[in-house]
Amino acid sequence: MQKFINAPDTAVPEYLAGLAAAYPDVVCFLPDERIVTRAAPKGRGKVGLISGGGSGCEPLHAGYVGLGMLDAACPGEIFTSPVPAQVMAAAAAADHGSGVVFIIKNFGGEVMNFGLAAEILTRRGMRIEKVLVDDDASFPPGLESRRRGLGATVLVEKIAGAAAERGQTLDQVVAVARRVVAHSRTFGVALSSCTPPRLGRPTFELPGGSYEIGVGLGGDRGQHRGELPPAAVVADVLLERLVGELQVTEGTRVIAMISGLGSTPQLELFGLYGLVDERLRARGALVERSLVGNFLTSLDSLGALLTISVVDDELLDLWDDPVHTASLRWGA
Amino acid sequence: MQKFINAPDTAVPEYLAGLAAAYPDVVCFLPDERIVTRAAPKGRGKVGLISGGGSGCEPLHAGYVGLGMLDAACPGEIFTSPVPAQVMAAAAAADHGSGVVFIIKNFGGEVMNFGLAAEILTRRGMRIEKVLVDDDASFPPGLESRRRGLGATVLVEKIAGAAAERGQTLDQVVAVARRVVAHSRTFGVALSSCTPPRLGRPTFELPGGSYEIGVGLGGDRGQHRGELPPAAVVADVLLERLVGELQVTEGTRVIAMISGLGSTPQLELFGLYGLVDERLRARGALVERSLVGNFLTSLDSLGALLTISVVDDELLDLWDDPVHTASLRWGA
Amino acid sequence: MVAALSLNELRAWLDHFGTAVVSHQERLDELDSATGDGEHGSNLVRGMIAVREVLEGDFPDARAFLDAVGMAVVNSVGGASGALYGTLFLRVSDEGDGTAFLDLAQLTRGFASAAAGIGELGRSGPGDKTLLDAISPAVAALHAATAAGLDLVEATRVAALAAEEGRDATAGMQARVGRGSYLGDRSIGHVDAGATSMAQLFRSLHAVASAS
Amino acid sequence: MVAALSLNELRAWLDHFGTAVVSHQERLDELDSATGDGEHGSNLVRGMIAVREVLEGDFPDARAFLDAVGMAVVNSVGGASGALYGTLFLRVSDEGDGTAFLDLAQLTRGFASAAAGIGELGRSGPGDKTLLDAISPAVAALHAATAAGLDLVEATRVAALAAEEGRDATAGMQARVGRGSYLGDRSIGHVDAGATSMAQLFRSLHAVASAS
Ligand SMILES: Nc1ncnc2c1ncn2[C@@H]1O[C@H](COP(=O)(O)OP(=O)(O)O)[C@@H](O)[C@H]1O
Ligand SMILES: Nc1ncnc2c1ncn2[C@@H]1O[C@H](COP(=O)(O)OP(=O)(O)O)[C@@H](O)[C@H]1O
Ligand SMILES: [Mg+2]
Ligand SMILES: [Mg+2]
Ligand SMILES: [Mg+2]
Ligand SMILES: [Mg+2]
Repeated sequence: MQKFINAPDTAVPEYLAGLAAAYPDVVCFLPDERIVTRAAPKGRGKVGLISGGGSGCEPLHAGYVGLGMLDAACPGEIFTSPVPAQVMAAAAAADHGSGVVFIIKNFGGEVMNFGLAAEILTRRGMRIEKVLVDDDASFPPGLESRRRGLGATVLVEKIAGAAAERGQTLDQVVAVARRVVAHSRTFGVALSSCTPPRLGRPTFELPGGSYEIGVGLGGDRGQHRGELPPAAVVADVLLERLVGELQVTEGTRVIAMISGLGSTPQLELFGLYGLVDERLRARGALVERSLVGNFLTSLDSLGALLTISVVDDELLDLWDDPVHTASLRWGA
Repeated sequence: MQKFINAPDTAVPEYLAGLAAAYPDVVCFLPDERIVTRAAPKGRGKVGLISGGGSGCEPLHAGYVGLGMLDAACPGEIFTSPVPAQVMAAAAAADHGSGVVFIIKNFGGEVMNFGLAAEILTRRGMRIEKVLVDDDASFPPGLESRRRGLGATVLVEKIAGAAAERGQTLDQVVAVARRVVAHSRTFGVALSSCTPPRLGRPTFELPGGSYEIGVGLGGDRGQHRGELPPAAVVADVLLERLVGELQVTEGTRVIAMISGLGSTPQLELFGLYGLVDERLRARGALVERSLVGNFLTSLDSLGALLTISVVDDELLDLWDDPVHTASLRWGA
Repeated sequence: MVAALSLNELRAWLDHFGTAVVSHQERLDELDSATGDGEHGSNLVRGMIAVREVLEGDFPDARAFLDAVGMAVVNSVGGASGALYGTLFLRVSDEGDGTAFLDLAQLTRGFASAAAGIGELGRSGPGDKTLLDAISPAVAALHAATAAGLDLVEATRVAALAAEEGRDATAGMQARVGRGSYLGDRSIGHVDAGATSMAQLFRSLHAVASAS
Repeated sequence: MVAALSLNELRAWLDHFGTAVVSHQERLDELDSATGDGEHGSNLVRGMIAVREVLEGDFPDARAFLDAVGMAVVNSVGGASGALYGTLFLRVSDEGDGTAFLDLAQLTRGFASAAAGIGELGRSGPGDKTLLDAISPAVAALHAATAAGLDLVEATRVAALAAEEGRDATAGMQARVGRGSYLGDRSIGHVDAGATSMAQLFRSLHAVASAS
């Protein structure tokens, strides 16, 4: 197996230790609790924000802990959601007396484990609100319950993080987070699966020249498989559902994000972005901000997720607020 | 071939167009000259900085054009250095009347093509200084001429870029750039080759369980091949030459950078960083700053380059100056 | 004719299951990789290592023991199966309040409550191609066995068989919840990983009951 | 007996070379991938497309024509070979000042100057496993042919053969410059890509000389 690891069992804690060593002014790693917290936590009064999920999707979520985004993250084993004890430890670290928002991607394991933790903590008197992210547009209306939480997670963490940093209340932070979820959609394609360290081989085989359409994270297959077309057609495929569901037309203001799935060269990601941008502008959309890079991934999977989020002045203003995390930084 | 491209011939210009579309406030792409320039060029008096090299090594160099780093970049075809006409166009865009620094990685093609351009422009009266980056520690003293320009390039562009932004003179900028080169070394290993779009297959085959030791960019093989050991041993291999040549001992202050070669998951890069950091500290070194991510790559190669640079107050201060490019941003 | 499983036999049950999970880890990962993310076996192994520690402890009653097992599973496995298997043991534990054993009636009620709890937490039902498709028929078999007056050994035998039939039947199903549901009809043709481990849980129960 | 190559024959030379490069692109890429980065053929094809445009133009003398070819190569190929092949044509062009042809003496001087220019720019010498190992023996053969009083057709024949022998000999060499030098002794056993294209340049020269 072609990997820089010591052993499958130690890969996640060693990653987290390395993250904290590389960005000591940004994050701390608490090995016993298996959580990542801010190196300079905010004082009393700030609404707390936490998120977590299977590891292997880096920089989700530990890479987004810091000023203007998350207060703490609870990373699970590779592609396995965290356990309630971790979620509870992260919530405790994030609680500054004004309540904690759980940003939960709509994967069964996450919903259940964060749900169990929320139930226990609420009984103990902590104010917790759950924000479910389900921006996956690969399931049509009617199958909403299967929509995974994908790229919108990054946008929600950034925008709700800014609102919390400004001192907004729990209800306000939750409201803005839900607004981002409601107005965001993601569609993904993959050119390969990935190799989880324990499995030691790709989770599935994809014949050369074909691609998986409608993928999520974790080396999932897509809903169907097609012959890999030129990038221009891939851009059409990525956009089709998004512009339809979000009703992107003349004058619609959007943030556009392309995230590679871990192994996609930047050359290709930016090439794809250029084609997407061209098409959005051709529809009259106003692309206000954009991000291209590895923002949520599946280990060494080749592929890309396109996220479109419809925004207004308030959301853009929150977007532009300073952020200082390991993986997203501006204005600070 | 599993790639998001329209055609091998259009991959580079489409990447550059996408980069400019994604970061319109940072860079412009001039398709006829095939160069990337700052969207907000600095006014008269600033020393200009340019660099360029084969594409496929993104974010080198177009991703480092912007405030506090390069004034312009001239990207060649994939793994092929730019042609003199591109270099000359980039130099013209970067020239604000105080001379232009060419940051040249020690690859034959780059040295020759930048050299030809410098000769022509110097004859025409432009003040040009060439800074050769040859930080590759995989060749022992005696074979210095073969040392490739690797990770130090990013550090030189950042630190010399800050000096130029502060208004330092050509001589000062060149001196600080050469100082960074002299005190930086890089060592790289690869777990796979990469697939250039035109070739359509990996440049070489590497049997599972083995790795190339002492690699550069461009899908080069290393100097030898070994059995892939656990990450802790890889960390030792990466560090061995660097700490020796740079004489890293008790109290040595360093910047440490680990760059993936394009396809390496962040989980592994940070894991590797943690092991490197531990070893540096065990030697008594003071790791003042660090970077972990994809800073110079070889398309979809699995691998990592470790760069260590010995620094002092002046260099750190320049390092911390604001930078705003597509791929490196802080303080702005 | 054995009437109930003592606390030590319940320990033996989890020990047997743990050994089976460890030896089938790769197979479970393989099954999970066909329709999911390839780590169901690894997840359960992590859980069983945590449970092994619990097996060393002393407990006042079956409830405390199974509650500890449930919490160990919940806080070590993660993923969907961690919450669901944890729920299973917590629900079964309710039947052991103040008793040092579980008889057929208690086990039947416990597993029925567990199946209900799994369905609630997972928002899933029979036919969704999950571990519910193994536990549900096992519960039905336990009810039928009780009605027919079978003893614990026989009852757990038919329960294990029913769970295994349910497991095999998942091959023909299209996943409607969990990671398999992302595949559309491409999930058909693969046996569900969670149903496979769940069938093993009943097979282990029967093995321990027979040996007692 | 043909005494010199006219401007049209020089055009035919580059046309012949261009066609050969296009048809051997994959082979040259393959050779380059054994010790380098696998794009020497693609690089030269890009150059030959640029040169094709030059072939359409009118030029006052051989110098202007070959100068234009050199600049087209320099500004389209990139990499090491772009600068080196460009240098070759620029150096040969020096011999065509004010003349509409190049005779054997001019070609011999031109290629000798080219080999020297390549060595200077590339800081390389014979035996370094580069295109120099094809052009250097070709230059030596041209000198010997001149001394022996051979005509242009025969002289280019022995030059092409010498270049091909030089090309084949690179297989046994360890690269000391260029990307191949990163491999240490692992570069031994592979024919150099640049030497292969360079041998073709002389083979094309002979083909055009014979046909004239
Ligand atoms: N919502 C659900 N209801 C019931 N069982 C489920 C549900 N989601 C998943 N499962 C079961 O869990 C198994 C997968 O477990 P595991 O691989 O450990 O977790 P994850 O799916 O989070 O990776 C599936 O094979 C299925 O039997
Ligand atoms: N320093 C040098 N001197 C002479 N020839 C060289 C030198 N470096 C490279 N070459 C020649 O160039 C060829 C490679 O050309 P090409 O692949 O187009 O450029 P690059 O090596 O920059 O990728 C080599 O096979 C070799 O013959
Ligand atoms: Mg999982
Ligand atoms: Mg090259
Ligand atoms: Mg799974
Ligand atoms: Mg080459």
